[in-house]
Amino acid sequence: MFRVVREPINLQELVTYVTHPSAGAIATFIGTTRNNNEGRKVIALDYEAYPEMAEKELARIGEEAKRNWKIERMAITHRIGPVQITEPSVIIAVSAAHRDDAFQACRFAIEEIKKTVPIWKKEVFEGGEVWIGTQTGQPLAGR
Amino acid sequence: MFRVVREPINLQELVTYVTHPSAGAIATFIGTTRNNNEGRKVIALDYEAYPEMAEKELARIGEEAKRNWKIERMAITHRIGPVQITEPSVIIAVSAAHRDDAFQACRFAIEEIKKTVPIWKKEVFEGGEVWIGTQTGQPLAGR
Amino acid sequence: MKIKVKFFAILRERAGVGEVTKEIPEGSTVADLWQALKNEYPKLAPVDMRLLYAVNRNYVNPDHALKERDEVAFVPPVSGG
Amino acid sequence: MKIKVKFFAILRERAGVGEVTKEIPEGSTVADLWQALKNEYPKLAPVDMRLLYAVNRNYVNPDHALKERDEVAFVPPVSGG
Repeated sequence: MFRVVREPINLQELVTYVTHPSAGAIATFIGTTRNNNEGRKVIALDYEAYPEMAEKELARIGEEAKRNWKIERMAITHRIGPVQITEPSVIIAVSAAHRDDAFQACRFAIEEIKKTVPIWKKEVFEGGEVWIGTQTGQPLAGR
Repeated sequence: MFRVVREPINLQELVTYVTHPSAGAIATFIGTTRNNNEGRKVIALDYEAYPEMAEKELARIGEEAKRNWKIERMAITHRIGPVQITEPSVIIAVSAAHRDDAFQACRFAIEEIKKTVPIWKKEVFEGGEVWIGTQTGQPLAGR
Repeated sequence: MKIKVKFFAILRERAGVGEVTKEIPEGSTVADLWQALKNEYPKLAPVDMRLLYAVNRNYVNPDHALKERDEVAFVPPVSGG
Repeated sequence: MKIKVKFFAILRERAGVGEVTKEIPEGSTVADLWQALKNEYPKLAPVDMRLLYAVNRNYVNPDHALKERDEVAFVPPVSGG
């Protein structure tokens, strides 16, 4: 289940989707909007996507995770539009027989999302706004 | 929030508890009952705890995680009594400004739980039951 | 031939449009299309970021040859998550 | 002196009881208490696992000296998670 949505993401829905009788472990990652970034007071993040390609890339990450680790199921939902402080912008859930595979595949997914999936965040901060990752010569801010 | 409970664990409750305006990342781990273990067909796991000490040890793990990583909040709930296939026996949630701290602290917590927290699982399988970890000379089964 | 072009995020703002149909000569590559677009939308010209190129929702190299009705996206540095 | 003793999991099943109060001499250690309990509950005797000892909900070494009304737990290999 790999989706780009405009509405708030339902964590339990993703976890229910990956729940599996052969799985002893589920790892999840939730990215939330933080109230500060590089000294700026953040008001909200506003996400934009190339939705059709983003969902395709998310599914590709799922396939790659399945090849690299022994996992049962993966689900990723990325939200677009404005995401307020403390709200989730992305949730990843992965189930596996053993916890090591679940953790590693989950970590892999978020790292890949930040590298290849056509989604962009504009940071709205006190005093302005900026597309993260496109400041000239500046590396992408970590989260 | 470090608890040992008899009822099903509410994932969203833990995540809501660790949600924090300064956090950009929440990592969770959910341990679920798997339908098989070392070739045995598992029917359910039945957990027993020394509840007062277990909660104290869980809180100690939280303190140690706070010293080792830059995290905002941690919550751990371990369920005792019978836990059916696919049901969570333990849920850990950790929030942090950055994802690396959240992942590492979450992983640390589950490893520590399996080492030091006075909780025991009896595996009820087709054909018998066994206290995991106490089979003579046998190492503790991984999950 | 007709190509569907998509701009996102900072490029969408610079172009002032999210999607356009562009007529380009047969045999054009993604790099040729990008050059033509920069002539038409001068604000796209500053090369101040690493761009990726997608044709029909797959990443491609700039020398990728285009076909009639391809959907081409110019992808500024992604920052999802 | 009186000590509150707790058994869990496989030890509880072997002892046939989860909690007992045990009278032991002043100056006894955790190891002394364990020896006394093995005499009283012979099924506890087989040393087929690594035991941990907790006094008043903290792990201690077997030479830890006990005090009146201490709560002592014998902790078989844990397997939570």
